Amino acid sequence: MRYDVQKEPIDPRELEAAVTYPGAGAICTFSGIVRDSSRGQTVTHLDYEAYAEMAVPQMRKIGQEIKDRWPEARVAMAHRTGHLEIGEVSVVVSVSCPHRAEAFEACRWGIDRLKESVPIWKKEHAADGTYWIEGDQAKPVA
Amino acid sequence: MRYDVQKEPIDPRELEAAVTYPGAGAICTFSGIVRDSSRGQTVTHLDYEAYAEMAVPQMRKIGQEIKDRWPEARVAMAHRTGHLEIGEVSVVVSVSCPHRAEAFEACRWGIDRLKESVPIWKKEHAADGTYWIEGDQAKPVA
Amino acid sequence: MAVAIAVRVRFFARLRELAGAEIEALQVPPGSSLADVYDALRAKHTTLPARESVRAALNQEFADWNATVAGGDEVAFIPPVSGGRG
Amino acid sequence: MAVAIAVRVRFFARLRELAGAEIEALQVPPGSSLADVYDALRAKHTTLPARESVRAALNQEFADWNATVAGGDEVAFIPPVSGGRG
Repeated sequence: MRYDVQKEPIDPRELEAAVTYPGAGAICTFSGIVRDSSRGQTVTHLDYEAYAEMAVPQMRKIGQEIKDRWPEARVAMAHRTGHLEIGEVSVVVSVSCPHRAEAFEACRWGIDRLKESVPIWKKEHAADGTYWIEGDQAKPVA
Repeated sequence: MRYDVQKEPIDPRELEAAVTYPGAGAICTFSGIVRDSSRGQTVTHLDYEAYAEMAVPQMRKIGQEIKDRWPEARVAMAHRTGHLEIGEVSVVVSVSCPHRAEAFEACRWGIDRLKESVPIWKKEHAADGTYWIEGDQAKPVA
Repeated sequence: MAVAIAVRVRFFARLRELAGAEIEALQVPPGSSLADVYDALRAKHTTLPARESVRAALNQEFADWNATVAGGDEVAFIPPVSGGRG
Repeated sequence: MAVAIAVRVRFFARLRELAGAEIEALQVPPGSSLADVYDALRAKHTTLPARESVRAALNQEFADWNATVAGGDEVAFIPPVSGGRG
């Protein structure tokens, strides 16, 4: 298990190495990437801000929820903070399991929960201005 | 798009690099790993054998099927052949999409189709003997 | 009136910008709830949004608005996280 | 009898071991189907399994057993692929 909030680029291979064990037959790794567009607008770059002291424990809690549902799963998560360019990896969730069905389900569950409950925020710098992305809403920076 | 059948170790990062594009917000990467057990028996190692001239076109066909269903997806697949030790990566499917729901679905679909239609066979060397794995059946080597 | 208790308040993201502060020390009456703390702050930083669009955390865990704060607690007011389909 | 046509047969995995060959050149009558080719081979390599547990490929694509072969075709007989839940 490994949970990181970090300024440095994320290496998904390190997370996969952290979840590998001899009984693992399947690893599912999700990477979130900075897209070049949002809300129909060109995006130039992003800034991510985290409440790191809370974000890491929240990730740990999600890892525990996964273990409760898929006891053989091993989980690693990392989220980047700071300035990110198009194409950079913002978040990675990697889950290993004996078989692939559980690996896909547990990984999907992990990223969905991370996106709803880990206190990390995205500021989007786009052609039409700068916005805080709050759930489905984009709120212009005053 | 990238489709390989190879004797050399697979680097999942190369496949992810092959599917990245500026509109991709999500990459789902599945890795199949050699497990230390099967059918309740300890596994020592595997051998994979491919009909490579057919396997690569079959992978390409699956990539096209994915594009038909998820037009924004980009796909890469690789399968290893030869002798593999416990913990080694036997197969990787990586799919990028604008959003994560499609990336998970398309990747899952890709590995499921690969496992049923790409002519690559697994010979399992286990505590109780050596077996060809044919679908759900393990057939002892004569 | 009983002696006031001191809590440490943290703001993040859009709330940090609206409050114009990352961290704020605040004195509140004993028995104050997280809602009381937020209302006190909103009286001071009038641009802070209505409580409905905010979640509260107490000592780095999500908490109900009616949870009571104690001296030395870390309180955070959290806008919706980035979420979305990305 | 019309002149025979030559096909190239490839065996893989367990079938390769049972046939004792990876590649075999075979002469069959014109109009032969993939089933005919397999039956001819099975008469020779008696340990080959029944057709029901095998798939046929013609020129590197899965094909029906009743597909007709032509001179120079590559025919392959394919055991079930590894599949499974792994």
